[in-house]
Amino acid sequence: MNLILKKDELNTLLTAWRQDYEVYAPQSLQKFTHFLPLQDGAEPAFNKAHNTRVPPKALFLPTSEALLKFTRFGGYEQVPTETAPRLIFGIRPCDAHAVTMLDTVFEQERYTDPHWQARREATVTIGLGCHEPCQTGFCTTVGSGPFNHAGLDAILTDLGEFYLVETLTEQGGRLFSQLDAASEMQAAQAYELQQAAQAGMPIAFETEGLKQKLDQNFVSPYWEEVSRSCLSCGVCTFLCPTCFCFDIVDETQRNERVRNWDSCMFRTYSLEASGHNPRPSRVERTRQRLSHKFTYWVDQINQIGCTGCGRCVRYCPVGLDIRAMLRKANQLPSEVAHA
Amino acid sequence: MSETPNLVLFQCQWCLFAPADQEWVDTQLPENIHHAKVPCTGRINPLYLLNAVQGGADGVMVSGCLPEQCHFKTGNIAARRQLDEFSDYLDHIGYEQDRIRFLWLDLQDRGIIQKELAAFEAQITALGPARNLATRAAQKAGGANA
Amino acid sequence: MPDQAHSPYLPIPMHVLHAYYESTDRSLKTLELSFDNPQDARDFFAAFNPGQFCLLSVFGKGESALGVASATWEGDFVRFTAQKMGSVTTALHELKPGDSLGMRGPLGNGFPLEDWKGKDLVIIGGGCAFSTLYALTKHLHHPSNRGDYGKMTVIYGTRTSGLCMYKQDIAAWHQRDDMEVHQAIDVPENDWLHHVGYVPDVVKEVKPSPVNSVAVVCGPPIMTKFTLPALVELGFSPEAIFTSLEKRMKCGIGKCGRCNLGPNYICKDGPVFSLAELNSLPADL
Amino acid sequence: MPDLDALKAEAKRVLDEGIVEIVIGFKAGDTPLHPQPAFFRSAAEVDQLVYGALCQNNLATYLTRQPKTQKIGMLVRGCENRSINALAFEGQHARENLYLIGIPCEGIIDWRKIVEQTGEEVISVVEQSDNTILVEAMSGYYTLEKASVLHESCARCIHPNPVSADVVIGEPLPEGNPAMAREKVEAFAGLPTQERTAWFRQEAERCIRCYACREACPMCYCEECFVDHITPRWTESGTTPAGMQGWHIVRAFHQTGRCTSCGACERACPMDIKMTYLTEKLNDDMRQKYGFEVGMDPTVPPPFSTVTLDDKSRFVI
Repeated sequence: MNLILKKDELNTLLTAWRQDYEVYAPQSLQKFTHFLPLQDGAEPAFNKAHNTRVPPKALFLPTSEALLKFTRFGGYEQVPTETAPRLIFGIRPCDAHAVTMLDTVFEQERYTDPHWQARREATVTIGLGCHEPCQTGFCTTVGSGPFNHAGLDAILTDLGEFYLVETLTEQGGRLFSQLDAASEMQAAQAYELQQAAQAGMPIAFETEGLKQKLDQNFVSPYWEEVSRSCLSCGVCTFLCPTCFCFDIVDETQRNERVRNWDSCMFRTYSLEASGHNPRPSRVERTRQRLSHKFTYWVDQINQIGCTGCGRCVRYCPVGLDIRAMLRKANQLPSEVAHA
Repeated sequence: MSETPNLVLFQCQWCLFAPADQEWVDTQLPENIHHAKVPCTGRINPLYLLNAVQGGADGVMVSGCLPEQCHFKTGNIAARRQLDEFSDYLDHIGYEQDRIRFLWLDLQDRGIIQKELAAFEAQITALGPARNLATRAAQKAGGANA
Repeated sequence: MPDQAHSPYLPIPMHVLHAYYESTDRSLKTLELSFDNPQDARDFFAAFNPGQFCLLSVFGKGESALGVASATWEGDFVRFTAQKMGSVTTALHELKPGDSLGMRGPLGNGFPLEDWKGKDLVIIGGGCAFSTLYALTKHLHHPSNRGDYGKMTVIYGTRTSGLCMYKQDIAAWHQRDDMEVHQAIDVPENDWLHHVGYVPDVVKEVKPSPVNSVAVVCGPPIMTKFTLPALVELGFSPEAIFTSLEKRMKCGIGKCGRCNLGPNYICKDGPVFSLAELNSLPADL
Repeated sequence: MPDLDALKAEAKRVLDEGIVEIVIGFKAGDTPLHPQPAFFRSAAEVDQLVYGALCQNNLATYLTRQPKTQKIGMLVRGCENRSINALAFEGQHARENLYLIGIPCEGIIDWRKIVEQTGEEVISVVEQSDNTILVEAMSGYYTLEKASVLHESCARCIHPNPVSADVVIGEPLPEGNPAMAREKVEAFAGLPTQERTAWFRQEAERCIRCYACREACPMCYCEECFVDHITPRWTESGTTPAGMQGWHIVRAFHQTGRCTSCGACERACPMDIKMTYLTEKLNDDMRQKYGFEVGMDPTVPPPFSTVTLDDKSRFVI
């Protein structure tokens, strides 16, 4: 369903939504944009950067959250998850796509994460397509795209004076039920813009056969080469919309068992009590990070575990570029699969 | 706010020579003073102080031995150097330096610890509660978790 | 709205029934835990399969993954043997009967007992990793299970005789006529009647027959590393060799990410893997 | 700017003559704003060497990541040289196993200040001889004054020249004035207490605890950091106010008498958190109280590793 939303009507709509939802939208705070609850009179900030600095996965998996609270005499109680209805406005397609991938981790038949699930079920997402390509992004290379629909209830295309709204789910349709339908010409205009944006994203590396190459070169000087200048900090993983690792810690000072984001790039991540560490240096850790995204995810859900948002490229303190690493991986020797 | 400030006393186990003083500290310390005995003031990691400050201590007093009377030779003057800088540094970000006091007790002085604590408490009461860096709710009987 | 009461992160309330040292050097302690709520016990034993593990939590210290060392028929308790290693296991060692603690589990998949029916079993263990094999052996000893399986051979090696766990039971096993037990220690000791030598060498010495049999290996990485090829040499096929792996774990349910071995999570898809499966996975241990 | 050919020639020479096994420098990055630290093992590889004001990392941080007895050549600016002296004093690498190729440093550009003006999409950056930089971005061409985009630490740098390099390529630059560094500390200290706390909280509580500051810092080489310590757990490990503030307070305090004011922590931070206002305060105190400057004299121990009876301390009997 294609609808037209005039830009000067956006604020009215956002205000109306705030009756029923807590509306999260990118807003400038201090130095860059974050997804924050919209307050009276505030407007979403879309112009500054394409993406918020911290990926919106943080709205579903907070950097820290309490799982249990210890009570006196050795007891404990669960900390309930906030489940007030939320609406995320202006999420970019790469980030929304990433959330659907994380669903496959947190919502499984055998074990479902109640905290994630509660937040997911309480949330509606309205995306904003990227009509200007972003330089560090490579969404089209990894099977996402500037107007990808995955994980969205509706998606907006910026057509200057107005947005063209495509509603993708029933819930999305309800939110925009007041709007007029778009004319065929407007729809065609949007389609053209979407195609142009898609075409404007260059292919950053070859994904065909990449998994086999990484699998077959699990032991290879390649890993030392690409990880040599890595500092093994957590920037790439913490800012990654598809990274989900967490650590569970008993916080004695607060009497809580909390989970915090964790990163496979940290030494303590896989360090065992005996002192043995399966991934003792940044070589193994880099291998884990890349292999997880480009081979293990493929094994698990048949999708590359990266949506090409480009945050890791932009903010790496030593300028390591995952695209360049994978272009190098494209050069690795590979045997033709027998099967 | 409560009228009595939360105080934390880090005490070198050697600095109270008079058994009566040590006993008073061990058993009769007012409830608003949280007491932590350390083997030497040199053993005090600034993290102890930070824990006290974050836990809601309105003032922190450290009592150690006189220079050249340290059981471990130089623990007390090393501690002075480090804690002096740490209190300056905390002052920089909002925990007034008057809230941290380093005290050298003469082994010969009897009863001085009570007087010093009373004076310190008066000083902290005048300053009012420390809210700037207290990020954990103050637990009863002092917030230090050292 | 999901039922938040059934969070998989929520431990089952347990208390210590018995706690006793297992080894003479006091590095190994066995805890027998019983359930605070009878319903939890019913749920646990309905789901339990030997080879699975649980996360024991000591509040304020954290959680530690330990293999279950008891069989369902033994009674309404769960047995664990913990080696004093990190801060959680140290805290576990300090527990006394009556103390409460938390347990999450059973986790993982356990041994594929259904597939093994009708086969001979070669059970090879080393050190404290023998605990899950002890659970397996106990499970198989029950009259209703014993008939489903063929010959049982147990090979159990420890560094010294003092480190040998479950001494009384193992002594009794030697008397049983439905199983063969080989014990080994690394260095010779006076009065030791059994094998002396490392487990892989003992396996080569015992020469279990690979015909219609499966081998289960649990032990320290170095032992496993040399025992697996020894078994292959004896003619066991990679599909008939099983081992149990471990890595640092936090969530135990395939969410927190750290225990992955290639695309598999040891906690969720393991900890039991066949050698054939391991051969297809990256060597990331 | 030092002569790039001379730098390359020297790097090639030390590799060819076997004086060192490896030279740590920079190579062109995959993105225009980020030249990458690079490890050259042979003279042929040195052809990739680049050097410019966008080289933002403190290379000394790799020193503790290399084998302890390796003979290492390194491009060093003033701050890196001082970091290395401090590391050598702490026994992290023997100074005689190092060959330092010194570069008088005109300051490092903060790429964030560029993108503030040009937008995120930068295509190329060219440093020009008249102390300006030419930036080509999606949004157009920009000519920026280099001084306007220098990183704050560099704008206040006191010792831009390497102090103990084996060879210095380029003309020495005038030394800075300690008063410049002091200015900022005093400006901050002059604010009312509430405002200082508010600023500190605003900065610290943006933290996501990725520890990029720790890893980028040459002096943070502990095998186990205090935040990773389990028993006892020193600080809260999550992104709670206590945890975030505790990390920033103690991380900086652990650098007392060790920080060389290079600002690598700040440049590494993905959340643009200001940190040098803390370390500058500590550095300034060390200068004022003990006349100590890190790494200037490799034989002088830092204040916290010595004791004297007659400290000028607030804490007296």
